Amino acid sequence: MMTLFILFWPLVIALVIFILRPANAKKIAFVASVLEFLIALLIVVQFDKSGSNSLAFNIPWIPSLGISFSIAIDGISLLLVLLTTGLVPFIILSSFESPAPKPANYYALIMVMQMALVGVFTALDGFLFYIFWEMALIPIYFICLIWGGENRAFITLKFFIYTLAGSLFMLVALLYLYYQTPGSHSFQIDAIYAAGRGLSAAHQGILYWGLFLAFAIKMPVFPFHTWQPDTYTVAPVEGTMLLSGIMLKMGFYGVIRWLLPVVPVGASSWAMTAIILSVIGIIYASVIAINQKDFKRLIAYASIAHVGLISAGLLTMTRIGYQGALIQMISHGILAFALFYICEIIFQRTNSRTIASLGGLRNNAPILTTVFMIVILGTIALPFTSGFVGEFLLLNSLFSYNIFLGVAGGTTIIFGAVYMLYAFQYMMLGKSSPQSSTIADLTSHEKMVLYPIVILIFVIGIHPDPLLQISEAAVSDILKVFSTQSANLK
Amino acid sequence: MISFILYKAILVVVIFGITLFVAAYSTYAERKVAAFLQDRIGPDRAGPFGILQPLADGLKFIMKEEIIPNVSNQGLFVLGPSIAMLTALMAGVVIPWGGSLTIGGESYTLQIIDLNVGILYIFAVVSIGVYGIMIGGWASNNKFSLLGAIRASAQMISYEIAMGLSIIALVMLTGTLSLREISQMQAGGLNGDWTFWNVVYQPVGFIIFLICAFAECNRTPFDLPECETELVGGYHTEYSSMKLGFYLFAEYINMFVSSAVIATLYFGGYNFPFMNDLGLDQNLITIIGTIVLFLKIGFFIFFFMWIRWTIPRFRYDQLMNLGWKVLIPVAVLNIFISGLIAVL
Amino acid sequence: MLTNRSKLVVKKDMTFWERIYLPAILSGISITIKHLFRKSATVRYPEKKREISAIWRGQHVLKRDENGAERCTACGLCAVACPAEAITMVAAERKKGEEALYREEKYAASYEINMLRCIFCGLCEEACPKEAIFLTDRIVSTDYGRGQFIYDKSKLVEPVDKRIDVSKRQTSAVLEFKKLKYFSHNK
Amino acid sequence: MIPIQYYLWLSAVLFSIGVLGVLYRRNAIIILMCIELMLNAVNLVMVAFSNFLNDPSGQVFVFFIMAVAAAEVAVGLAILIMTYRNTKTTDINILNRLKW
Amino acid sequence: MTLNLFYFLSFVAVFSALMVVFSKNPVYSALYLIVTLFAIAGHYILMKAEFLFVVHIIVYAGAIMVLFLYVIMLLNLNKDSEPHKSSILKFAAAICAGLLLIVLVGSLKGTEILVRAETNTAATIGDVKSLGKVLFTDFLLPFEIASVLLLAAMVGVVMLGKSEKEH
Amino acid sequence: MNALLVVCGLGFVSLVAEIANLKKRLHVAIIIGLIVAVGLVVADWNSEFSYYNNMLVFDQFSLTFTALIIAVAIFWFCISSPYFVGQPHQTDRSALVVFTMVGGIMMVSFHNMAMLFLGIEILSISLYVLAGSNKDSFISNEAAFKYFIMGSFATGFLLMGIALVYGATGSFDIGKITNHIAANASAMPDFFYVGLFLMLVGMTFKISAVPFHFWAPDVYSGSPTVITAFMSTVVKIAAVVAFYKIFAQCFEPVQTSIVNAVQVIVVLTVLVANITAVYQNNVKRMLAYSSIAHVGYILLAFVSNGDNSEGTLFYYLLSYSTASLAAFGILSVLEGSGGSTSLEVFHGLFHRNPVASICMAIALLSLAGIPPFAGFFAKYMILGMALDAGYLNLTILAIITSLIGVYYYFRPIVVMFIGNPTTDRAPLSMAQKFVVGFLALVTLVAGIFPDALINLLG
Repeated sequence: MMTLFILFWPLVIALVIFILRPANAKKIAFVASVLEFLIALLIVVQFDKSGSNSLAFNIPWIPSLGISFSIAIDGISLLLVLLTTGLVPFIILSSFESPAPKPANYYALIMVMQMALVGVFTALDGFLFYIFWEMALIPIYFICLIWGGENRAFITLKFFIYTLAGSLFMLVALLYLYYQTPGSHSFQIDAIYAAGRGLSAAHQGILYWGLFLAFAIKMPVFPFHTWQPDTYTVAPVEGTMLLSGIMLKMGFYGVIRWLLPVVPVGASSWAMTAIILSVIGIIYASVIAINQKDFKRLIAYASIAHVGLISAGLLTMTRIGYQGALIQMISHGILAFALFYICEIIFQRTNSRTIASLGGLRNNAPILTTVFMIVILGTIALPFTSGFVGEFLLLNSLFSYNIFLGVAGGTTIIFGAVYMLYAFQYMMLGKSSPQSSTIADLTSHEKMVLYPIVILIFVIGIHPDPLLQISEAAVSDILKVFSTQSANLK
Repeated sequence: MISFILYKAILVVVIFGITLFVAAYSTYAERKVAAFLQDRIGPDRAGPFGILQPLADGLKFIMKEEIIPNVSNQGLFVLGPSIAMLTALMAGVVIPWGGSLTIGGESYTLQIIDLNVGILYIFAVVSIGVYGIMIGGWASNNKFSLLGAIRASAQMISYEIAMGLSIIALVMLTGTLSLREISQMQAGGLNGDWTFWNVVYQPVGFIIFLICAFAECNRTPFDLPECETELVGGYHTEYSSMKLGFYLFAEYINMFVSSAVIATLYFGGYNFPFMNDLGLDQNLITIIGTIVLFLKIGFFIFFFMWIRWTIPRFRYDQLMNLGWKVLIPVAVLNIFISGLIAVL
Repeated sequence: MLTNRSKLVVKKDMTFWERIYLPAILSGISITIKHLFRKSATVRYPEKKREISAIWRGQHVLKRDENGAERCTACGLCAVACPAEAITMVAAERKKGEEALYREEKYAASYEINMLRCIFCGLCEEACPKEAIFLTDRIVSTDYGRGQFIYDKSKLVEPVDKRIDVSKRQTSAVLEFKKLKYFSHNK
Repeated sequence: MIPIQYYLWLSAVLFSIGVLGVLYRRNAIIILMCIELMLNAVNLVMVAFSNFLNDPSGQVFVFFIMAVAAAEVAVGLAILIMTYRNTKTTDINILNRLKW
Repeated sequence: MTLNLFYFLSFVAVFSALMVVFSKNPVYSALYLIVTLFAIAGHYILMKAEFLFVVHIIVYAGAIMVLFLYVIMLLNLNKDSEPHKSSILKFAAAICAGLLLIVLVGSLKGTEILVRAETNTAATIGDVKSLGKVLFTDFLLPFEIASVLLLAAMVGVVMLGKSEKEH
Repeated sequence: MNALLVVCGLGFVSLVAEIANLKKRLHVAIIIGLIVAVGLVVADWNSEFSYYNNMLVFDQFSLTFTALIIAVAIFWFCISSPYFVGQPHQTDRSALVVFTMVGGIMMVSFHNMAMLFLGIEILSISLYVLAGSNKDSFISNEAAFKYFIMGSFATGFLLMGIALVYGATGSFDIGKITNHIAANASAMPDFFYVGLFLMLVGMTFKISAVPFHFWAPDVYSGSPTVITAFMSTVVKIAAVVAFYKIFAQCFEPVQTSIVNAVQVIVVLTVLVANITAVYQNNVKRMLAYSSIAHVGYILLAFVSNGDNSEGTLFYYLLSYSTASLAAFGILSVLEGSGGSTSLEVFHGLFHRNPVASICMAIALLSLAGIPPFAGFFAKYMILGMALDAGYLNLTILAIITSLIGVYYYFRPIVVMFIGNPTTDRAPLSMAQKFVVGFLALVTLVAGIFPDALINLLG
């Protein structure tokens, strides 16, 4: 029941906000999301780490087509649900200062978005997963479309079609799997797993690409990333936060839950290609990021680079890779949120995001500078920050997979340090430019958002074990599959 | 077989001749009736009482200069009156002109073909008769002709519907489409098989049919296609000599055939009262019947003329209103009531 | 109200019986059929001529006197009197030796009446001081061309050997009339 | 007795000519006539088959085709006249915009 | 005899059908179409479909074609104002129709294999009585429904044809 | 049959209303009458009737689609009152629309080629007139004319096909034809297949699938918008169902022989319609192409002909027609008296009339096949069937083209939400709002709970 509540509570709130259009929509949304987060925490507390959980809910939905409404929370889901429910209150809170026009619609859409995201992370039915996957797209599309920046019509549509295209291939792949299930077909994840694993290596390979395309576009992995920088730039900051903080993770979650266990043989045979793509993405995005003049774009490319590393680590299909990816997903979510928020703060005060036109912000905003520094350190994976744990694990797995790829992937840290510190140096230090003279330091409200984030960065960096434990059992389950499958094949 | 062909050939020729003869003398009758109704004498110079007048007219038509307008469509200009004449003559094929004569043990029916769809055949022929007018009017390349042609086509089509509907009621009564059978159903004498003429059962149908027949023949008061006060001569404005003669002739033949059809459908055809009670020879009865039929036809031809000199011409909108808003509804009502009575 | 048969137009709605028109048509055809049995009004013309009135005004004649001389003196009064302006004439002086031909010293060298214009009103006859022009009971005959209807003297002057009697038109009333003082020149 | 395939061939030819006319001409009213030609070819096939199969339903079907053809023509010509009334021109070029 | 008649009628039908398509003047087209219709009517007689023959003439020749001529005359469409169609299109049209013809005729090649349903009693099916029977028993519903069709057409034509000025 | 009679009766009532001076109440009367008709259909539910020697057979299939047609028509009537009330020829228009429905009901319930033919013609002839009912507008005239010419041309093909099939099978009765084919499947003469092909051509015209679609965009954009709405919903349902009945039920034994042809049609339809739609700036025209494209997807269902193809057909048509009706309904209101249906009328609609814009967005999203709306589910089922039948290429093509579809469906959405309002007029009446909202709701609910609808024809 808790799962159901976590899934539908945001929707209820969204409907209430949308229909009643209360004046203080943001407060209602905030309180509701905090409540949601508390429930999620409650689940964490009660969570049975051994794997068998009572958080499943399963009723038939469209019995004639073997589709059921089947949701459950296991370790992996829980991490992501936690991330989602945790970030949304922050996102809402961060928007308090600069309210969007028509706030009711805005917050309703955010709540619907949250519902869809939770749905994606909890669905255990292929069709349901797809529905939520697509449903997540609609609110974020409208958020970007209505409240976005310049040239938004074209860019958001590109984003929409791009991601939809990928997901439609996923749909075909799922359908194909569905028809491979025995008897009156079923979309249940177990049935899909069985169907996928029963296929020959070649078929698995094809399916692998069908599914991977959707996830790769969402993450995004090179060369499917072209929508991402534009969209991140044009979207309103809350939209960007949602996109980079949570929505990206849908792709990883898909890989973890709906790709690798489904077609393990295909995955292992194509893993090299996919990892190479990811690594190329890392280097490519980093190089571009160095040349970026717009700070928001820089963060966007940085995000591609980080994501590349996560995906490369995941695709090694090792325990360390999995765990690293999970930790890094959480960490990246927090860090990306923080980065974009700081970017927005600077933008609102100086009306500029161009690195070159800023400088010397440190003089007028010391606290901001400090927080920014900590966040950047987290991003470039300094030890004792959250970024370090994830990247370390990921690089570890990558090195063990292939030493050259490991080296190439490792450049992400070097490059990251280059462009981040470079940007930091220009914007915060250096000579004060006329535009940056208008800067003021963090308000109490902004502090309320950023301080917990800073604390989180350190907490996860120093003591990530509880998080790893949550997902431990679920990850082992999946890894078991890999070993048996590869054993079978050999 | 030979005798059959011979008999049919003779019959065709005879009926053809009679038709032309009647039509020719209809022109004479038209003028005479007009004269009498207007307290005049009418033509009386050619022959005694002017009975050679049709010959004189024919001669005149033939002798006149044949003018085909330069801008006209020459082929169609000639085709128009030909079609008019042809279709007019074709209608007489299915009309039963009398009973059957028995000569030398062989029975000869006084009818060219007894089609089982006789009424429809007449209908078909009448309906294609309008092409003569349309083609001629159009080919003349004259606006009056064209107007006449357009009027004719609209008028013919409009009134055909009411005509058809009025006949449907009759066919519901008779149960056959063959004209001979319809005639025979109206036969009878005193000895138990007494039947009235159809007009008794279908008075409304008869009136509608009659009015439509007037319209189909372009007779006054429905002579809008050729009304001289508006359209000079309507569709035959440009015509002269025998081609004009063909048009006029066709009109009189149509009148004759219409009268014959009316007589056959509603007035017993070649039957006459008490025909079976007189105890006469069958051949004699047949001959008398034929004469009676022609008397009936003569009466209706006279009636056509009578009406012509009584009722003024309709206006075009009145014509259409009458056709669509009066005759068709009444005809439908007539069908309905006939059906009701038949069922009861 | 020129005639006693005119009716006032009454625009009232027609009754049902009037609207179906059939009774009216029936009465119409009954009227026409009655005419069928009436005596025809036609006169078979060339064989049988219609009675004409005594003072019928037909084709003109230019009278000669008892000696056969033309009476007309080309005074032009007839032309003046003519409302239709149908009469034209050219006067000429009588030469020696023409006394037997023309009664007066002046005579009409040409005298034309356009019969297409003439309305046979008889004013020329009344105007004539010499009793030279009279209208007769003859009928102007048909012809083929318009030119033929301009009658000149060859058609108008009465032949010497075939005098035209106009006495019928000289009824007592006319004669009395002509005795009026106004017409004293006739004496 | 005429073999049935003769009739079918004839109808095929007539039908094709009708199709040709529809595609070949641009004059709307001639196109309409060519459609009538097509329908007549169909009628011929129907009657031929009906005769051949000794089954009157084919001929009955022809009645319906005729009724429909009459209705269609009436509607079509009404549309033509309406267009004419709207454009106030006798020129058939108004239908130029019909692209096919 | 019948076969010759068939050939004659067919020739007339096909020839005038071609003339319908290729006549420059709409009036000629209409007149040729009438000729075609009569030829087809002749075929009906050959096939002993008398009733259909008469109805065909009444409906097509008597009503439909008169309407055509009426409209051609009313709109004065006799001028050859037909827009020029590119010869490529015309060629394409001819190709299309030709292909259709080939397909149709080709498919009819195997017609000989059809066996006649019964012995030749076809003479009776074309007469009024048997047709009427079928029409009012088997096909009663379509017959009734056809009235809806005609009503709809009538309403539509009146609606389109009526001049709005009266309102 | 009862429903058919009621609908027929409504047509006559409409005509009588002109005489009896009941014009003002006519519109409401028709809606009530249609509701009664739906009630009658529901009363016959799950039973099978055949009428007049199997001329019409009302089985579950026919009843379901009859109900769908009438139900969609009810909503259509609710939206379209400005087209009728107070307009010239109000009664004629109502009567014609109702007669169109008579034709449509016949097309979903026929059991004899004669009924099919008459149904198609009743529907078409009324529609020709309705397409031109905007008598003063030249494009309306042109639409009527083009529709008429192409419609009757198609009828010619259809009839030739029927004639040849009749010759080969000796009957017009669907059941007898099927039996005859099944019994002599290998011995059918060649011309039977030609007849089949000609019927296919004729029906393809009627459902406006490529390559016989070219009339549709002009006709759809030329006709009065509400009539376009009617054409793309009620009429489309009838035509598609008739297509299905002929080729999937009547010619079931030889279905394989036409599947290849239909595959080509599917490929062409989805490609051409979707790509052309991208270039349209007129929303009405865009929706016209979209309706062609949807026919392509429906034909894909016919091609794959899975276990539940009837249910899929029903569900697809339901989802398509509700969304389409909502979209056209809003468009017709926005068009107003200006008559413009270009993209501009949608500019900033969200700020002028949020309800309309959200309903429009839902409708377009559903048409684009975005979950969780019904359109997605419909498309999903069709893709599933196609995949199941092994048409992987067609499925991929369908997916790519529906992505193209997303592009053009989103153009109105984009301008609705970000454009600046050109006028502040968005005069949706209360009833229209209600109906459009209801349709959007149906789209949503049918998308979330499709099971009951699919199993209506299980």
